Amino acid sequence: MIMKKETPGQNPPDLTVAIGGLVLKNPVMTASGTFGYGEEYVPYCDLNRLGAVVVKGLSLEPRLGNPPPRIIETPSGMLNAVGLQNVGVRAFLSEKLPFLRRYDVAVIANIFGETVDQYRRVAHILSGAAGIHALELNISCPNVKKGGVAFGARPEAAAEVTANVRAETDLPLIVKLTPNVADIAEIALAVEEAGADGVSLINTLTGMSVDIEKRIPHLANVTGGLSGPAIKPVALRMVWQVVHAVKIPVIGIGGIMTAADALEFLIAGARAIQVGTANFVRPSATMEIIDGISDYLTRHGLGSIDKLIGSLNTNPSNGD
Amino acid sequence: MIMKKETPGQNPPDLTVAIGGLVLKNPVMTASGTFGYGEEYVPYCDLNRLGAVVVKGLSLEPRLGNPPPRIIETPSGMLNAVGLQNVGVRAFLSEKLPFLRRYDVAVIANIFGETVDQYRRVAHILSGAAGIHALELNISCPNVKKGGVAFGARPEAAAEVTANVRAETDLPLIVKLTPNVADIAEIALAVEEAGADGVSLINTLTGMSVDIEKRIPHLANVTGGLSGPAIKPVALRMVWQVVHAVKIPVIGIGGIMTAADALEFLIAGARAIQVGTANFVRPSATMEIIDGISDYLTRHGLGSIDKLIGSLNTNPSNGD
Amino acid sequence: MPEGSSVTTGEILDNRMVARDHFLMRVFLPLSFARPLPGQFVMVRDCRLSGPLLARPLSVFGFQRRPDHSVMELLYRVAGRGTSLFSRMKPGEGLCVLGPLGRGFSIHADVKRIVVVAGGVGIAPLSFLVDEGYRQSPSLEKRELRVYLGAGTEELLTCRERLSGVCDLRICTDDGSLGYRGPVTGLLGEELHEFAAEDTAIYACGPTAMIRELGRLLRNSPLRCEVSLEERMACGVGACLGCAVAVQNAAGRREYRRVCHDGPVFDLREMIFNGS
Amino acid sequence: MPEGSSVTTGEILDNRMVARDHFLMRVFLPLSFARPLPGQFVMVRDCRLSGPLLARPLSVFGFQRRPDHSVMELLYRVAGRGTSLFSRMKPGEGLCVLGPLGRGFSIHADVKRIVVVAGGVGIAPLSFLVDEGYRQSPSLEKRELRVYLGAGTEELLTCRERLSGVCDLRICTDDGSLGYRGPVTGLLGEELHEFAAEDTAIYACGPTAMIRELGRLLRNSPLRCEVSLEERMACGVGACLGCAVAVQNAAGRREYRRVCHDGPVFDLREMIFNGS
Ligand SMILES: Cc1cc2nc3c(=O)[nH]c(=O)nc-3n(C[C@H](O)[C@H](O)[C@H](O)COP(=O)(O)OP(=O)(O)OC[C@H]3O[C@@H](n4cnc5c(N)ncnc54)[C@H](O)[C@@H]3O)c2cc1C
Ligand SMILES: Cc1cc2nc3c(=O)[nH]c(=O)nc-3n(C[C@H](O)[C@H](O)[C@H](O)COP(=O)(O)OP(=O)(O)OC[C@H]3O[C@@H](n4cnc5c(N)ncnc54)[C@H](O)[C@@H]3O)c2cc1C
Ligand SMILES: Cc1cc2nc3c(=O)[nH]c(=O)nc-3n(C[C@H](O)[C@H](O)[C@H](O)COP(=O)(O)O)c2cc1C
Ligand SMILES: Cc1cc2nc3c(=O)[nH]c(=O)nc-3n(C[C@H](O)[C@H](O)[C@H](O)COP(=O)(O)O)c2cc1C
Ligand code: FES
Ligand code: FES
Repeated sequence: MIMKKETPGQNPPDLTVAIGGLVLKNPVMTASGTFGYGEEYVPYCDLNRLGAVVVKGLSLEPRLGNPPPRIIETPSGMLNAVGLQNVGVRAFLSEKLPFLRRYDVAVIANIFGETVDQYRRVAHILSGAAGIHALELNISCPNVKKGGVAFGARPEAAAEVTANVRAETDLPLIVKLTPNVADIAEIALAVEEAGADGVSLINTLTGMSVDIEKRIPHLANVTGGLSGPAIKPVALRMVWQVVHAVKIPVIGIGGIMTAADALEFLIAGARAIQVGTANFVRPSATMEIIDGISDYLTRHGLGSIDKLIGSLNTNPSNGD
Repeated sequence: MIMKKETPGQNPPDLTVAIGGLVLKNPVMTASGTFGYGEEYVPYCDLNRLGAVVVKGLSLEPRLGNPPPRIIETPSGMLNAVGLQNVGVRAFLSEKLPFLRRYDVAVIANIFGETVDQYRRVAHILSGAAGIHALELNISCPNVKKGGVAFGARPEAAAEVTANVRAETDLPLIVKLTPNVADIAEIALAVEEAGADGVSLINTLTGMSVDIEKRIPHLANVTGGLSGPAIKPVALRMVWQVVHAVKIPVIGIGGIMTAADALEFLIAGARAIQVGTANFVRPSATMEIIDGISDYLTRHGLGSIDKLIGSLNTNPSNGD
Repeated sequence: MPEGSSVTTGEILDNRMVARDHFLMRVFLPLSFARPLPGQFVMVRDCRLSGPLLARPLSVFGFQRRPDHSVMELLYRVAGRGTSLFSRMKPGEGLCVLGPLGRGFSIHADVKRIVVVAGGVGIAPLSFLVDEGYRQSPSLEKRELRVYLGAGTEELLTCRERLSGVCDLRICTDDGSLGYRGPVTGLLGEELHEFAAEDTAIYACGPTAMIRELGRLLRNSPLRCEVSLEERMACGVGACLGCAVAVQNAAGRREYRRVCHDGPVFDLREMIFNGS
Repeated sequence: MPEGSSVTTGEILDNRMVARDHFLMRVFLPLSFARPLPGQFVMVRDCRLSGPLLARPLSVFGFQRRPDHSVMELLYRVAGRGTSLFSRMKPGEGLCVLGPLGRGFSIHADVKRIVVVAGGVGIAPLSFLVDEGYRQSPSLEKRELRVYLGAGTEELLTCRERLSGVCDLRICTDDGSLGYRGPVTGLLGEELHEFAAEDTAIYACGPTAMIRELGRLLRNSPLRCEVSLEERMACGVGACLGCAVAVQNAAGRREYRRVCHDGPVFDLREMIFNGS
């Protein structure tokens, strides 16, 4: 538990972090698909205080999504099979982005395609729009039939889609990785070489749940993506592996509910973090996490978050 | 919740299942590494009632294991990095097996090597011993430097070790798979072709946890294996995938705490299940699970467990 | 998001069983908690975070404003882990309340006859509708209010006292232990000819099978009917797209709406039922 | 596994704060629960399974057999999620108890002088040792019993009443707010010359730093010393190998023992300390 210890007269610690050319006022973002297009959380959360808002995955055309039921709770987690329902990139620009632009917050567009060409075209459309600060390439969504995870599971395919989008845009480019692979560091390296400015991980682990009374899957889609505290240890391990494999910034995602969770990722080397499922449970989770990180730095006498990032000592000579 | 509804005069349902040539009185086994060598649980649990006991992983020579701390709790799960500490296969036969042989329970030896040759030699030693009913090849332990997961991550390596052990033994041969791969069905197919009589899955997911106050990993080994309810959705999904890929029996493992959890796996197509972390939480978990499965079958008018296994309807025409 | 929704810590005043498996919880709330409309709901969880991960949606069953606080009533049936945990919560304990959420029932000024169709705990939002929408407004006193209240058996019935006296209450039980023997939609079907489309509005909430049957009953009827739907929810505010329900849009095409944000109250005519 | 260990549902009789962050819980147990030996422990959890996944190890702090039941006392410090949940449990609630577990302290007949060294909540098993092993057996009445009891500050001290009168109690606080200013091992070090190996036995429990310092103090001393160790546990019964501690075996080689099964009480001389 983090106690607030006031040190009057002291400057608040510097929380600024940079991902490629994008400078964020703090390392706390909302994860794609868990924060709508921002509007939904305005009553509970001050968007101006966030490091960035990553919007729900956008595709070239609107998508209907999967039939219900789409979610089911699991121990310390949830499965979802929303199936990337979204209004499409053009409707996003005309109907959703204007609202977000009223706030002083970096907007990161999470994008998705069924083909390399679709990724490229979505990226092209977004690059021409004012008010988009970076792109996050979702090559890791497990809940759609075509594309998505197919690109994320093999280094060659991941590199190909990254390089194609890279050629299309000058925006900072983040590639979001799937954990459903044997060696995530290999994929991270491939997208780094293909021109990514950062990687974010993890997307959801593929899971399943069965209704034993009806003997049917709990999700109409049969399988879904597991998120929430349950996956945090896996996410943290992967972040740590990728931090040691690549030079570009790593954004940690997976089961972050509290400042303590966020600090685990930052200490392990993540430059920033994203909060997903926690928004559902406590709509003010991001606010508490920002405050908690700041308090921790103050309490430990660290003037800036740079001193914390990657400070994990994996070889303590005299631990107990 | 499963309610006990007594139907007087009715025969108890038939719980017998077969894995290769091995016939078990019910599908409930204890998972390797979570039940010691059986002795530890005698005060709490009637070994005679178990389908099988899978003993702690055995290697050719005794192994010291990893330095502490070796475990840490996580949301709905735990990480362990025991590092396959064990007395070695010969001491097992002389010091531990005689105790287990006093019970009417199938004993499955979980074995582990750093080289194919070590696997082969351990299998050879065990095949000559009376009182071993099957072998479970651990090609999936993430907590050791050499061997283990290296064999489990690639289909060719998995097939090689399986074929070599197959040539050495007539005992039913189960291969235990790691979930830390992109396509577990591919590995399952490879070991089926190499002569396995069954596959068991999943072993632990590799994870990590950080002590934010000391800024050191919670485990001396840095990473460890995640087990418990947190991983159940992933385990169930993988079991379902493998059931559809291979013809040999599949044994479901991962986060099974209650009869309801076990039933999810059986309905998804697992022929049997193993109970791991639950033993720590409720030493009588296996007993409650056996009773619960039996009650469920009675309540649903299913005379034998065969009617339940694989009965999942993934295409309900008219849900809820 | 609806006007004035917030995250509030309420305090349980009491929490008692009112019928088999059914509990009534009364929650003390600060005045900052906005007045809910009938049909709106709240996402609630134990403040200690010791229960399930996600909050659970419950309809507002009653709401009273006092000089310095408000009291919200929740009527819930123990269905699984979350609600069973609620049933064990004690007075004085903290309940985290997100809300009020969603779009409630439409209240029509021109309607003379209100017909309420409730299956099981589906009475919760409807009883609040009766309270707020019709009973408490004096100008509407002369409306006719008929309530079809159904349950599996007598022991599972709730709200009888609350409703009797203020409405024409017609009880249905599947086993005939009280009132009409059979589902509410059975009795409603027999009496449907009594209602005219011009002056009647039907409001319904209950199990999916009941809603589906209602859809069948009213398929060729001009009677207006609003239903409150249930679907599993994660966020409750429209962000996760988890609570999708299939509807027919104005253009006649199938699309998904969010029960939490576009509902939970929908026009019965928009609904597309499973298997069709 | 020790004789007579079982899984039992106890009922909390009371559970109150006895010092800052420290609670004393009294648990009603059936007679089937075996009498624990000093130094043994139990694995406990909230029966509702609403807390953390794993049970938490706590030493037996007191145990009284009554005609038709037993009462077990647990003294615990709120250290994290599990113990904080315990601190909120109320009388009447069920506590799942696995135990008694482990190997307790050895009680020597030839010993005249008992020296107890307790850091913080480490007093829990030692106070029970004083109770059971020495105070209650009349033949041992004439033994000298000296207790070094340490804590960070006066407010964190527990067991003063329980111990004063029955022993020569020497209190140490890090900040000097009561008794000796400094760690227990500081005062013990100053007084170590008073003890002779033939007739003295030392028993210790406390934070790792204290145990390590004790190891240093007694490195060249012939005094016998038993320490009760703590390590994170999953099973508590010797099955998971999670609670390993490094010891030097008879052949002088490093190996791992299980705190839960081979301990929690070990001979100080066997220990290998981290970093060495
Ligand atoms: C807008 C809305 C208003 C509601 N109002 C009330 C109310 O006033 N009183 C009341 O008793 N219940 C109400 N419900 C239903 C209630 O939310 C569920 O019964 C509850 O979430 C079940 O949680 P659980 O953890 O107890 O059960 P679980 O263990 O999660 O599930 C038990 C069973 O309930 C089903 N279920 C789970 N979540 C929901 C859900 N959100 N909606 C419907 N079924 C679900 C599951 O599929 C399963 O069959 C409402 C639901 C919605 C969406
Ligand atoms: C044999 C034995 C007897 C014990 N007897 C007592 C007792 O009588 N009274 C008492 O207050 N405590 C006792 N402990 C320590 C107690 O078990 C831990 O404080 C408790 O498990 C912490 O759980 P938590 O969920 O509150 O904290 P967590 O959130 O799990 O951890 C909080 C802190 O405590 C440390 N910790 C966690 N588990 C243990 C553990 N098993 N041992 C030591 N440190 C741990 C963690 O590393 C962390 O720094 C005993 C431990 C053992 C092994
Ligand atoms: C309901 C839901 C919808 C999601 N939609 C998307 C999406 O559109 N694009 C994407 O890249 N990730 C999506 N995700 C994944 C999250 O952004 C995040 O990677 C994952 O949930 C793990 O983080 P968490 O444990 O904090 O939730 C979604 C997750 C959830 C729960
Ligand atoms: C402490 C511990 C030790 C384990 N040791 C072994 C082992 O020696 N060999 C093996 O194949 N699996 C081992 N496992 C993995 C389990 O057998 C099982 O596959 C895994 O824990 C998932 O099941 P669960 O969630 O029910 O625990 C171990 C697991 C734990 C928790
Ligand atoms: S519950 Fe999240 S959109 Fe409705
Ligand atoms: S806690 Fe499992 S062996 Fe000690």
